[in-house]
Amino acid sequence: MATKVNERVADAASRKNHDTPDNPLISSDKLKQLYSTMLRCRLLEERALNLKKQARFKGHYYSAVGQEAVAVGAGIDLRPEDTVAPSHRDFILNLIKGVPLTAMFSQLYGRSTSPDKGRSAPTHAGYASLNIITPASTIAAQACIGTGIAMVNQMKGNDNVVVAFHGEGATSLGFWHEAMNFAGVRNLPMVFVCQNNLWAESVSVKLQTKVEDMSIKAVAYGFPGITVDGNDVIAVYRVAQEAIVRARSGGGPTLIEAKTYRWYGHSEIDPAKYRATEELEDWKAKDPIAAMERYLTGKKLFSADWKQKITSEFQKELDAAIEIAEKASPPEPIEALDYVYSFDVRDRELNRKTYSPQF
Amino acid sequence: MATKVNERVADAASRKNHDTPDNPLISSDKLKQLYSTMLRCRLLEERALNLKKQARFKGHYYSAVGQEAVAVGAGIDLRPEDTVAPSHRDFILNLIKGVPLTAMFSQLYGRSTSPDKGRSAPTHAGYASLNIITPASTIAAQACIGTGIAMVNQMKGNDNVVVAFHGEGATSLGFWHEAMNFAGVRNLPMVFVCQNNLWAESVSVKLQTKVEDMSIKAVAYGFPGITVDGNDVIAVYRVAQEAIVRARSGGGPTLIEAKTYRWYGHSEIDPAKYRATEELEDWKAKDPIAAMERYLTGKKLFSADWKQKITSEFQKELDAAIEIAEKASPPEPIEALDYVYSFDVRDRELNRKTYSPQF
Amino acid sequence: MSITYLEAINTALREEMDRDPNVFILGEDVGVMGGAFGATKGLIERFGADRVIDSPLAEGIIVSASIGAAMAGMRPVAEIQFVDFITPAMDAITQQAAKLRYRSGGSQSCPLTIRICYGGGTGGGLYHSQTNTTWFAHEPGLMVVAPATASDAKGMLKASIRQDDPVLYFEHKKLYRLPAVKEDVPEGVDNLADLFHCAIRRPGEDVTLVTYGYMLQLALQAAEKVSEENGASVEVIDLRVLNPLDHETILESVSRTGRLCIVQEDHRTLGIGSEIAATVAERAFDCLDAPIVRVAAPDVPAIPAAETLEHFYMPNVDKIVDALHRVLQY
Amino acid sequence: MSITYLEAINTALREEMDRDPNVFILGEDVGVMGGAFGATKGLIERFGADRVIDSPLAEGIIVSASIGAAMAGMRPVAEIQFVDFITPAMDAITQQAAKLRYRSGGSQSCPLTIRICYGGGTGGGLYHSQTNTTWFAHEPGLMVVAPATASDAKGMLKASIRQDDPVLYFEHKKLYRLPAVKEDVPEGVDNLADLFHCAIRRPGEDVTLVTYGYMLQLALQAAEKVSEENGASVEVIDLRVLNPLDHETILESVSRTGRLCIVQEDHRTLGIGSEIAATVAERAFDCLDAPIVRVAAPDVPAIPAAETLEHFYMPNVDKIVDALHRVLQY
Ligand SMILES: Cc1ncc(C[n+]2csc(CCOP(=O)(O)OP(=O)(O)O)c2C)c(N)n1
Ligand SMILES: Cc1ncc(C[n+]2csc(CCOP(=O)(O)OP(=O)(O)O)c2C)c(N)n1
Ligand SMILES: [Mg+2]
Ligand SMILES: [Mg+2]
Repeated sequence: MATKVNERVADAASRKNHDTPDNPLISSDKLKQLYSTMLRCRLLEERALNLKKQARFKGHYYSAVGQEAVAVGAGIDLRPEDTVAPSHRDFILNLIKGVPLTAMFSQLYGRSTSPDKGRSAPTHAGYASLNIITPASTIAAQACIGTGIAMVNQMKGNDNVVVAFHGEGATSLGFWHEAMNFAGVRNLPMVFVCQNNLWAESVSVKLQTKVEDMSIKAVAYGFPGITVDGNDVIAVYRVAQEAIVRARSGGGPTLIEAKTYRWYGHSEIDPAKYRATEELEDWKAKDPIAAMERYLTGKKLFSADWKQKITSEFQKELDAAIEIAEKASPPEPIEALDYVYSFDVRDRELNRKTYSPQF
Repeated sequence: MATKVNERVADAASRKNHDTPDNPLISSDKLKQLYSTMLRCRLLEERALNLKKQARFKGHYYSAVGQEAVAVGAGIDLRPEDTVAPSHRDFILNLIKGVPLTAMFSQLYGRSTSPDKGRSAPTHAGYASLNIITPASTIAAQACIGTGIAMVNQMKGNDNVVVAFHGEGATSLGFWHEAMNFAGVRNLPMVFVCQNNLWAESVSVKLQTKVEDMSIKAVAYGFPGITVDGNDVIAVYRVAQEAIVRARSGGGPTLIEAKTYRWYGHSEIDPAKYRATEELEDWKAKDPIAAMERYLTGKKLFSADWKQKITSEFQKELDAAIEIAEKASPPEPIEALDYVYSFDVRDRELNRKTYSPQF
Repeated sequence: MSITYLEAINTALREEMDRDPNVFILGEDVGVMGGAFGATKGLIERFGADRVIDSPLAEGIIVSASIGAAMAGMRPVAEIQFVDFITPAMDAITQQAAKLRYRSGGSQSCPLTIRICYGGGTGGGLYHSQTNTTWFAHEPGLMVVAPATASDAKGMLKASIRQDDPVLYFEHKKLYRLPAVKEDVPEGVDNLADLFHCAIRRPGEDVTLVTYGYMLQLALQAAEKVSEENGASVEVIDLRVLNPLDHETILESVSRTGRLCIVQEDHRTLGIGSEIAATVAERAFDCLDAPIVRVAAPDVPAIPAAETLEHFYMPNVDKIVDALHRVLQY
Repeated sequence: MSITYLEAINTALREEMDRDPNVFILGEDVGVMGGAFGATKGLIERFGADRVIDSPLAEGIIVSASIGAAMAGMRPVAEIQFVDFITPAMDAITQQAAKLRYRSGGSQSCPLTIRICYGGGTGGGLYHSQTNTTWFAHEPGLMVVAPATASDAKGMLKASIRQDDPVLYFEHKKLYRLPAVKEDVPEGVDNLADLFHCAIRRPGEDVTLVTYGYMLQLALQAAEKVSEENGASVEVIDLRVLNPLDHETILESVSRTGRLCIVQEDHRTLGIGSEIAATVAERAFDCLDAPIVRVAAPDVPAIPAAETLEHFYMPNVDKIVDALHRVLQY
């Protein structure tokens, strides 16, 4: 059955940094890393949204501003060998997993230097060498594909895991159900992270499903489901570590529901008139970064200078990456014919007679 | 949470015909009707399988022999206005809901007199005027369509219900999940009857899903799920009545899991080598008809003569219906062009120039 | 009074819902938000949340539930937000809606309308630009229509809702607010448009140019250009209906012009142009004076996001003009 | 030693699994039962339940999981028991497998084989007889093959498993045990068949007859009959590959014969024959001496169960002979 971890970071602080038998001490460095990573994610997305406002790149931007604690808490300790199966809103997972900023911005700009060679829409970013699946827009698609990668990890007997990120709306799709059931019956080394931000575009979670906690849906598949405060990065981190460790050690999958909120519209063009301003204000008051700042302050781990240093250094990195992306050339038109098959259709188009690929 | 109704009919008898506060008396007539209907279903399907053995009709026969208590217990008190959404194995629902035997056998024989004009495969039988959806073979398809009919009953404010029948294998399909979630969030007047016969073709339920009781899957959708002994027709009847009454009165959907077993292979061509003979023997010992016979005997409601009378009368009805089906003519070849659209494509084929349907 | 393609859709829905209490809408974001593009704007306020239903994120059940509702006597209008995401409904559409009447020997049917947003050229990239009409134009039992004008957008949607068959109504997102297609649309609640025939949008003698949807705009410009350049007169046919196809109008036109050029936004292989070309090569062969030329997108999996790539992908006026010259000069 | 089409498939699977530990099988009833038709018989005993996996009843995840496994370096062979039930996998196949390489700029790919049982004429009725190849032949990024002989059944399956692309391998259920296609198949683990070209099964000069799958048997009989009746020599081309199409072989043949007849079991509208006809009408127009005739099933939703109806539906030798006469006498 689903249990709830709803410990507020404030109390957490008083509880000596979660130093309880079942929760081994989280090092001060890790605590600071959790904060600084969230901060970088926020800076990156605010910057990207700004560039979008200035129409510096085409397409829509699906930001996770306000939700950073989930991606950071669940993604921060993943290995390069671990697979991330992201959704449209998980661009920051690239940063968290260590993708170079130049790659990320060339992706937003649809440049020839982008890992996807300018094909995928902004924020639909993958990175092969770090095992981030280049996502389709199709909801839950990567979670489904992820089950196959987890199955191979299991077959090969390694201890790598697959972490799939998606929203609460994704739980309504049949694809998601098939993935969850398959993960359960095959006991796959996988973690499903459902970022319940209460809205699927304009559709309230109340119209999405009858149950209040998405985590309870795991009951149908015979593996643990847990609901966690998605704005409490430490809570997310603890819950995610538990799930990841269980998956690595053959304990099977876990569904984590992180209750959180997106500050902005579905994409930059969505004024989000469908939600009450109070709701937004309440959630902004629960800003995961500000909360962690208070928490670290309480533990004497925070200083304004430190934050300023992270900010200015990262802004410089962003400046550099953005300049490179701006300067990079778009793909050549004819490149639209590339990467259809393992063989070259351009060759096919241009000299049909000579065409005869090998295998 | 799923609860279990596993009362053996034996104790049931001693408990004065389920005469308990929460279970109003089931009349002796109803008890006898439950038995006689199961018996008729059994006689019909054994007869059909026999005709199949003699190759009197084409296509495969998916029999529910051994599972009769589920269809009978859940279907016996349905009104003509209630919709039945059957699967490939629910041919007997036609008998239970009152479809004439002549229609049923002309369907098996693929005659021009069949309600489907010889189009659908044997056992894939529907009947418009009794609101039985003509089924596709596609697993869970009718359950999905049924949600729309239930939605209309709800919109119109009538108290008709939709009862969808399917197997345990169906619960793995995404379609089924979308139907369950939709029924839950819209609080639809619907009952899902999952006939868990432990096998989906050759696939054991253990390879189908991690959970033992399919009924627990209802938890994910926020409505009741209940597991019942699918070979105890009284138990099924009571559970189904409760669910149907709840649905009629606006209480929303229910998932009933009836644990049962198919005596024969998936279809007549399946020797079912994948299952242990002991398993089959154990379940044959739990024959729902024999059990009910014992129960009625204990209540002095049964006599061999009565059974003989039902049998011989029904065999005569079967003889008559089969003779009519045998004599009926097959569809004219050209009829393959009929019922594609609301307008006539034959007319279209034959005089293209004049073609211009009205709306 | 002149309205946009999008307003025409919105008006058609409002009029039909006013007229018939059995008409209701089911889809993602159709209610509170009034649709991803505003096609259902104002309808939830007018008809309430019981007739303008925000569905869960599940295209399969959007269509399946609509099929059931149609069987039960309603006239559902389901919305698929982007055809790129119609795959979860593939079974409901091709195996259930398309086959129900047939498999039941005519005793059961589902008069249902599915509004489907499709088309590229807006920078939407791989998953917000697809066409995918072939999957359904290939399925007997389904009617597939694709209005190219504001008048058809209104008249064909109203006719679809009243048609006793499952109708897939493809609306091109680039037409929604295109000034060029703003026009006065026929007034009158019962003013319906035909759902069975092509329309000749520009009469001509020298070559027949067949297309549909947004491409009609480019085709008309190309026709104009060619006639200016070398006085050739191009007959432009708006397909309007992709299934069942109106062969007669096309065959009759080709029998006069002797030349055929087909323009489709879809990629080449097995786009609707293939069927038209095959039909003409079979039934009007002796009328043909030149090869049948198809202007289509290249055979790649989808429309890439980058502007340079998308521009390379999309058919345009110049490509059509070139093709017309080739056919005319043959 | 002479084996059936079904044994050829079974042998190919066994050989590839012996050769490469990364090859595994995933599908409904593929394990304990050895497949609905016995294609995987004996494999679970030989390779164990970890490499011959009985999946849950969910085509979507059968294909999605196979895609992921392929990305992770394996060579999965997914089985779809009946193409009639491939719809739950429509997204996985057309939106994921077909587009992964493209959307990732070539940095990610899924070399995966999907075995798909299709075809009618066995009395299977509406939901056990379908073809549905068009949905996938229309999708660039997918390879679609359909072997018509036992040798191809083996060689093309082995080649598909080794091909670095998603390959849909369509096997016709009527060919499985057909004595007419029993033959000695090439021995040798590395004896692969080509995945890119048509095969001329019977050389001829007067008319080109293009077909694939089970229909090849009928086409060859029809060709024989016609040559006996009036000495016309029919060139019979086995398509073998439905996507990407080998236009050259067909164009070359038509350039010699000047006449083209296409036979498909699929219904007429937008079957593979449409694309072939359109291509020839576009690129070999000046070689054509007669209309391009398609022999196809009528445009109805599926193959009805009753024998009379199924017989009316299916193309047969007589229908092909009639068509050939029409083309030849034109
Ligand atoms: C199968 C499918 N249907 C519809 C869409 C259009 N769409 C894109 S995002 C979205 C809402 C997703 O909501 P949720 O899963 O909660 O994720 P969130 O955007 O809230 O992070 C929808 C409907 C899609 N991408 N895929
Ligand atoms: C979507 C789909 N996939 C596969 C099949 C083939 N098939 C027919 S029945 C069946 C097993 C069904 O098992 P279950 O749901 O338990 O019903 P049962 O036959 O046991 O009554 C399968 C796999 C199908 N009909 N539909
Ligand atoms: Mg959400
Ligand atoms: Mg079963």
